[in-house]
Amino acid sequence: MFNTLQQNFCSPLTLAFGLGIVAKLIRSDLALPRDAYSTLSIYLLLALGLKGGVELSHAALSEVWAPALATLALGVITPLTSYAVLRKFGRFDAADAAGIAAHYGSVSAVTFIAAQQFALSQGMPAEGYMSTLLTLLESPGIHIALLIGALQSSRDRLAVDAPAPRPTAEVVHEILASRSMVLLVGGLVIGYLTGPTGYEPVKPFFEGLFKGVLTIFLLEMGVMAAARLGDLRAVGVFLIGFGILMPIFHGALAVMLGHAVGMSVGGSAVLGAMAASASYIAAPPAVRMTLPQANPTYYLTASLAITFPFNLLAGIPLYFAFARWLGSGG
Amino acid sequence: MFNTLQQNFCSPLTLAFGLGIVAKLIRSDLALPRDAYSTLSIYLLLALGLKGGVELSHAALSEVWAPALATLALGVITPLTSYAVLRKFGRFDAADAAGIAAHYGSVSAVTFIAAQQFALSQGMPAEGYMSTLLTLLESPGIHIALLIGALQSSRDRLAVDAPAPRPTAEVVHEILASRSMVLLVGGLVIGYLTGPTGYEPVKPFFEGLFKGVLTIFLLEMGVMAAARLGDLRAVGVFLIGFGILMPIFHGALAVMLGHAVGMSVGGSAVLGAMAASASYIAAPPAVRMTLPQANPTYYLTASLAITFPFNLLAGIPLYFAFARWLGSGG
Amino acid sequence: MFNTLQQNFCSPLTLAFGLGIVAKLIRSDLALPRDAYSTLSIYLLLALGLKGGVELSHAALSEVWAPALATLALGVITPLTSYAVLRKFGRFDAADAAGIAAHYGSVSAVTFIAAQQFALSQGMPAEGYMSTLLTLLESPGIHIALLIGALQSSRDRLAVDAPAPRPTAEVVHEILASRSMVLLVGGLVIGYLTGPTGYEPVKPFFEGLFKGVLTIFLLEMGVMAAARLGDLRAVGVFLIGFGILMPIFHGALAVMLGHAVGMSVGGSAVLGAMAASASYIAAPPAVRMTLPQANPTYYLTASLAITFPFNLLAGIPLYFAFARWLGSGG
Amino acid sequence: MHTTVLSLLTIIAEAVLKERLIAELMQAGATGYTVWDVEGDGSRRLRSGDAPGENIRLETITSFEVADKLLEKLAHNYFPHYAMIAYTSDVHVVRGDKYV
Amino acid sequence: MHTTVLSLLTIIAEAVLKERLIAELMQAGATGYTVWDVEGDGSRRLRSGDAPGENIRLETITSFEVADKLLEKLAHNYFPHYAMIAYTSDVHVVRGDKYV
Amino acid sequence: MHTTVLSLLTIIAEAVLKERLIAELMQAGATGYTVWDVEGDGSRRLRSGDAPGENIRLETITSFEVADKLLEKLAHNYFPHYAMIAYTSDVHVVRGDKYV
Ligand SMILES: Nc1ncnc2c1ncn2[C@@H]1O[C@H](COP(=O)(O)O)[C@@H](O)[C@H]1O
Ligand SMILES: Nc1ncnc2c1ncn2[C@@H]1O[C@H](COP(=O)(O)O)[C@@H](O)[C@H]1O
Ligand SMILES: Nc1ncnc2c1ncn2[C@@H]1O[C@H](COP(=O)(O)O)[C@@H](O)[C@H]1O
Ligand code: NA
Ligand code: NA
Ligand code: NA
Repeated sequence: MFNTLQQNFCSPLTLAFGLGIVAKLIRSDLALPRDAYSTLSIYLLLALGLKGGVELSHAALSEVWAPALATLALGVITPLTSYAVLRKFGRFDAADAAGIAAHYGSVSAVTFIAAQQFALSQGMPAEGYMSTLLTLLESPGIHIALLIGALQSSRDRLAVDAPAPRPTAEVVHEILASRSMVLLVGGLVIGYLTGPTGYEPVKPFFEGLFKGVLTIFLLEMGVMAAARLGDLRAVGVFLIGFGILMPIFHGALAVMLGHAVGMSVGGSAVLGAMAASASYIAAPPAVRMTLPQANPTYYLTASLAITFPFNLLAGIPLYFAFARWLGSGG
Repeated sequence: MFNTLQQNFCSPLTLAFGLGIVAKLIRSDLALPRDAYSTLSIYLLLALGLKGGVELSHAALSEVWAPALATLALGVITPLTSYAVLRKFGRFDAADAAGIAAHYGSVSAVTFIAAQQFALSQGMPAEGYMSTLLTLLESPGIHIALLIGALQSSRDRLAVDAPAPRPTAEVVHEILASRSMVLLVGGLVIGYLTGPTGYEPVKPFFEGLFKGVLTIFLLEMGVMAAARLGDLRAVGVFLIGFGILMPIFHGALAVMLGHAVGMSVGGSAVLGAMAASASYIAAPPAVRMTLPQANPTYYLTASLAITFPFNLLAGIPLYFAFARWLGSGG
Repeated sequence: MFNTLQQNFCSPLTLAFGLGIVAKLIRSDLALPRDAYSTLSIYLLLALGLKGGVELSHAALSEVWAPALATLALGVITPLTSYAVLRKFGRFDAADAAGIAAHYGSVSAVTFIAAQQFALSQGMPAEGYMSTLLTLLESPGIHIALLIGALQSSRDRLAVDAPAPRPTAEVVHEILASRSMVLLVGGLVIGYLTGPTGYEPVKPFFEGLFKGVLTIFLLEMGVMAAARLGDLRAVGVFLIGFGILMPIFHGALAVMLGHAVGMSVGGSAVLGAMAASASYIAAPPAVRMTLPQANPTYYLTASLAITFPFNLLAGIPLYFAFARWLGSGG
Repeated sequence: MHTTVLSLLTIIAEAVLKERLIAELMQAGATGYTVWDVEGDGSRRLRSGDAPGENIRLETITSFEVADKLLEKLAHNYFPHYAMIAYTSDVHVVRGDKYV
Repeated sequence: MHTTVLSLLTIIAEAVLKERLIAELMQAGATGYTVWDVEGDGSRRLRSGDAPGENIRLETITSFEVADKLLEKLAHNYFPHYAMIAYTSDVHVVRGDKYV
Repeated sequence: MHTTVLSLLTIIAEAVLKERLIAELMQAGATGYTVWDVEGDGSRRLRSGDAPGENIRLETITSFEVADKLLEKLAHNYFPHYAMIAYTSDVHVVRGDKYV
C-alpha cells in the first residue's frame, strides 16, 4: 500500500497537479488560457469516449448490464447519503445540502481518467465499457439532488423571493446536451462504429498524446484547486471532513458493488473512484441556475479543493487496494 | 460503390462531422473555442503545405505543368458556370449570383484534405504536387466572380448607395496574403527546401497527428454547418439543388480533365473534389467586403450547409469511383 | 562553417521563422491567437524542464556546480558590460541603458532551445543539466540592471515625477514566480522525481512533438519580430550594431567559460547562445513596471528584431563553431 | 447628424446567466444586444461554472420604458441571488427608430 | 481634477469591417481608438467570415465635430449594407486637449 | 425604478498595469471593478509585455469624490510614463448605495 502511494505521488500526473498548487500558492501568473482549458477538455473527453467505444465493440452486452445497473444504483444512492449526512450532521440548510449533494452524486471525469491510468499502471486495467458507466453516472445524481433541493426549499419558505423556478425539462436538457455528455456519448458511438481498424489512423493523436495532455490539464486543475484553498476556512471543519470521509464511504460501497456484479479488480477500483468523486464541471452551473440560494463557496471548495486532490493523491490507491483485497478473496 | 460509401460513413472523420451536427441540433453547448479553431487550421494548412513541399522536391517540373494548367482552367470555368446557372435558372440578381459564384469558383481546403485521405485509404494516393494545385485554385475564381459582380451591379444600378468600390489591388492583396495562402505556399516552400531529411524530426507532429486533428476540426465544422441548417428554408429549393448538382458537374469535369492530362486515379479524384468544393474561409470575407449587396445567407448556407456535407459524405466517393472507372479504360 | 550555416538556414525551424517575417512584411493576417501562443509556450517550457529533470536524475552534483557558477558569473557580467557599452559608446541615458541591459543580462528560452536542437543535429548534444543553467541565468541580470537603473535614475533626477518606486521584493517575486520560472523549475523537479520510467508514458507528447510545436512557435516569433522591423530606423544604427556585436562578445565569453569549466562542445555552445541571447518575455514587463522612463521601443526592437534573428540564423552556428574549435585543442 | 436619445442599459453578471438574461431582454422588447466576457469583482465575490471569475457584460440600447421595466425585473428576480450590477446611461443613436 | 467634455463614439459592426472602420476614424481626425471582439444580435442577423456571429466594438474619444462627421459617413456609406449600430455619449476626459 | 447617479470611471491602459491599477482603485475606496482585454492605439504607440499591443479596459462605478481622487492620482503618477487614457461619465445605478 505504501509503495503504491509513493508510486502514485511520483507520477508526472500527480506532480503536475502539485506544481499547479505550488504555482498558485506563490502567486505565480501561471494559468492555462481559458480557451486552451476548454480545448484540452474536449480532447480528453472525446479520446475517452473513442477508446471506450472501440473496446465496447468487443464487449458482449451480457457483460455490461449488471455493472450498468450497479452504476445507476450508485447514481441514486450517493446524492441521498450526501444530502442526509449534510442535513443531519452538518446542519446545512436544504438548499446548501442539496447543492453539495448534487456534486457528490455526479462524477469527475478527470478522477475517472486518473483511476483508469492508475489501474493500468498496476497491471490490472479496468473493463473496456467503463466510459459507458461514466456517462450513466454523470447526470442522475444531479437531478435527484436538485429535485430534493427544490421541494425542500419551497417547503422551508426559503425561496420567497426566488426567481420563477426553471422548468425541469430545461435542466434535464442542459445536462444531457452538455458538452461533456455529447463528447463522451458521441465518442463512444464513433469508436463503436469505426472499430479498431478505423481507430488506427487517429490513435497516435487520441491515445499517444493522452497522458501528456492530461499532465498539462492537471497542472491547471492544481491552479484552480489552489485558488479555492483560501475558502477552506470559510467552509469549516465539518465540510473538510465530509469531503474526505464521504468519498471513502462511497468508494468502498462502489468497490463492493462492482465486485458483487463480477467486475475485475481494476474495474471495481475505477467504479469506486467514480462514485467517490465529486463533479466540478457539470454540477456547478446546473446548481447555480436552479438553486441560486445555495452558496457556491461550499460546493465548489468541497468538490475542487478537498475531494478532488484527496482522490487523486490517496483515494484512488485506496480504492484499488480495497478492490485487490476483495478480489483476492477478501 | 456502396461498399466505399459505407466505409466513408464509418471513418472517424465523417462521424465526427456528424457528431458536430447532432450536437448543434440538440442545442448542446459543444463548440471549439474560436482561437482553437484558428490554431488547428493553421496547423492543418501548414502541415498540408509541408507535406506537399517535401513530395514536390521529388517531382519533375515536367509532371506538374499540365495539371497546373488544368487547374487554372477550372479556376476560370467554375465561377462562370456557377454564375450563369444562378442567373439564368435561379433568377438571382447579379450581386447574389456573383457572391455565390465566388464561393464555388474557389476551393475548400478541408474537402481537399478529406479527398486526399480518402484516396489514400483506397490505396490510390494522389500525386505529391496536389497542394500546389490547391493554391492555384484558391483565388482566381473569387476574383473573376467579384469582377463580374462589380461590373453587373453597377450596370444594374443596384449599387446606387454602395460605399465607394474597393480598389481591386486591395482585394487581390487580401486573398494572396491571406492566412491560408501564406501557410500553404509557405509550407510548400519550406517542405521543398528542407526535403525529407529536414522534415523527419517534425514529421511526428505534422504527419502523425494530422488525422486526429482533422477529426476535431471536422467536429467543429459539423457544429458550424448545423448552425446554418435553419437557413435552408430561407435559401429555397433551387439553391439546395444547386449546392448538390453543381459540384457533381464540376467534379466530373475536373476528373475528366485530370485524366486527360495524365493524372493518376487518386489525383484526378482529388482534383474533382477540389473543383466540386466551395470555399467558406477565403471567399466569405472577400465577398462581404466587396459586394455587400449580396446576401451572406445564400452563399454561406449553400457552401457550408449543403455542398460541404454533400462532398464529404457522398461527393468524394463519387468522384473517386468515376476516376477509377475512367482510369480502368472507361 | 559555411556548410553548417546553410544547414541551419534550411531547417524547418529557421524557415518557419522566415515565413513569419515574410507573412508580416506582405501584411498577411497570419498570426497565432494570443492564447495559443501562451499555451504553446507553457508546453515548450514544461517539456524543457521535464527533459532536463529526467537527465539531471542521472547527473552527479559534482558535474554541475562549476558550470552553475560560470552561469551565475555570466548573469552578473552580461548586464554590466551591456550597461557600460550603452552608456559610454551609445550615449543612452541611465534608464534606457539599464532597460536594455536588463534584456541582455537575461536569456531567451527559444534561443536556448534552438541552440540545443542545433547541437543535437550536429551530433554533439549539450549536457543534461543545461535547463538548470537556463533557470539560473534568467533572473539575476534583470535585477542587477534594474537596480543600476533605479540608482542612476534617481541620482540623475530623471525620476522627478516618477511613480513611487516599486518595492524590490515585489520585482524579485514577480520574476521568481513568473510563468516561465515556475514551469522550468517545476518541470525540472517533476522530471527529476519521476525519472526515466515515469517519463516514458508522457514522452510521445513532450518529446515527440517538441520540434513540431517549436516550428509553429517560431512562425509566430517571426511575425512578432517583423512587427518591430519598422522601428529599426527609430532605434538607430548604434543599437543595431549593439544587437549583433554584444551577443557575439557575450557568446564568445560564455563559450570560453564553458570550455574552462570542462563542459562539452555542445554544452559550451549552448551556454554561449544563452549568454548571447536577450530576453523578450521575462524582462519587458519587469522593466516596464520598474523603469517606466525607459523607452520600450529600444529594448523590444533590439531584443526581438535584431538579436533574436541574428542568434537564430548566424549566432548559434558561430558559437558552436567556436566551441568546436576550442574543443579540438584551439 | 440627426440622432435620438435612448437608454443604454448595461448589465454585468455571472456568466452562467448569459442565455437567460438575453431572453429577458428580448422578451421585454429590446431589439438587439451586444455581449462579451469580462472579469471583475464586487461585493459578492461569488463565482461559478467551470471558468471561475468569469462574468459577462451585456448591453442593450432601448427605450427608457423598456430599460426601466428591465431594471425592475432584474432587481426583483436576480439581484437577491446572483452577483450582478446594472445601470443605464443616455446615448445619442443614429436611426434611433430601429431600436424601439 | 480638470476635465474636458468630449464625445465618445461607439460603433458595433461586423468584424470584417475592422480595418476599414479604423481607417475611417483616423482619416476623419480621431487621435486614437480602442477595439475588442463582441457577440451580438440585432435587426439584420447577418454574419460573415470564418467566425460567425463575431462583431467588433470600436470606440473613439473625439471632438463633437469629428464624431458628427463620422456618424454622417457611417450612416451613408455603411448602414445600408452592413450590420452595424453607432451612438455617441458625452464623457469627461483628463487632458482632453490630447484628443482633438 | 429608483436609481442613483454615480460616476463611471473608465481607464484604458497598458496591460502590464492591470494588477496595480486594480489595487489603486480598491485603495481609493472603489467597491468593485470590471476589466477586460482590448486593443488600441493612441498618441504613444507604446506597447510592452509578451503580447504586444495589448491593453486593458478597466471600469469602476463609484462616488464622484472617489472618481475625482482617482483621476488626480492617475494623471500625476501614471500619465507621464504609461500609455493610458481615463474618463468619467454619469450613470444611473440600481441600488446605488452598494457602491459608495
Ligand atoms: N463598483 C463596481 N464597478 C464596476 N463593476 C462592478 C462594481 N461592483 C461590481 N461590479 C461588477 O459586477 C460583478 C458582480 O458584482 P457583485 O454583485 O457586487 O459581486 C463584479 O464581478 C464586477 O464585475
Ligand atoms: N438594440 C441594441 N442594443 C445593443 N446592441 C445592438 C442593438 N441592436 C444591434 N446591436 C448590435 O449591433 C449589431 C448589428 O446590429 P443590426 O445592424 O441591427 O443587425 C448586432 O449584432 C449587435 O451586436
Ligand atoms: N482618442 C481615443 N479614443 C479611444 N481610445 C483611445 C484614444 N486615445 C487613446 N486610446 C486608448 O488608450 C491607449 C493609450 O493611449 P495613448 O496613451 O494615447 O497611447 C490606446 O492604446 C487606446 O487603446
Ligand atoms: Na460521485
Ligand atoms: Na470549386
Ligand atoms: Na543574455
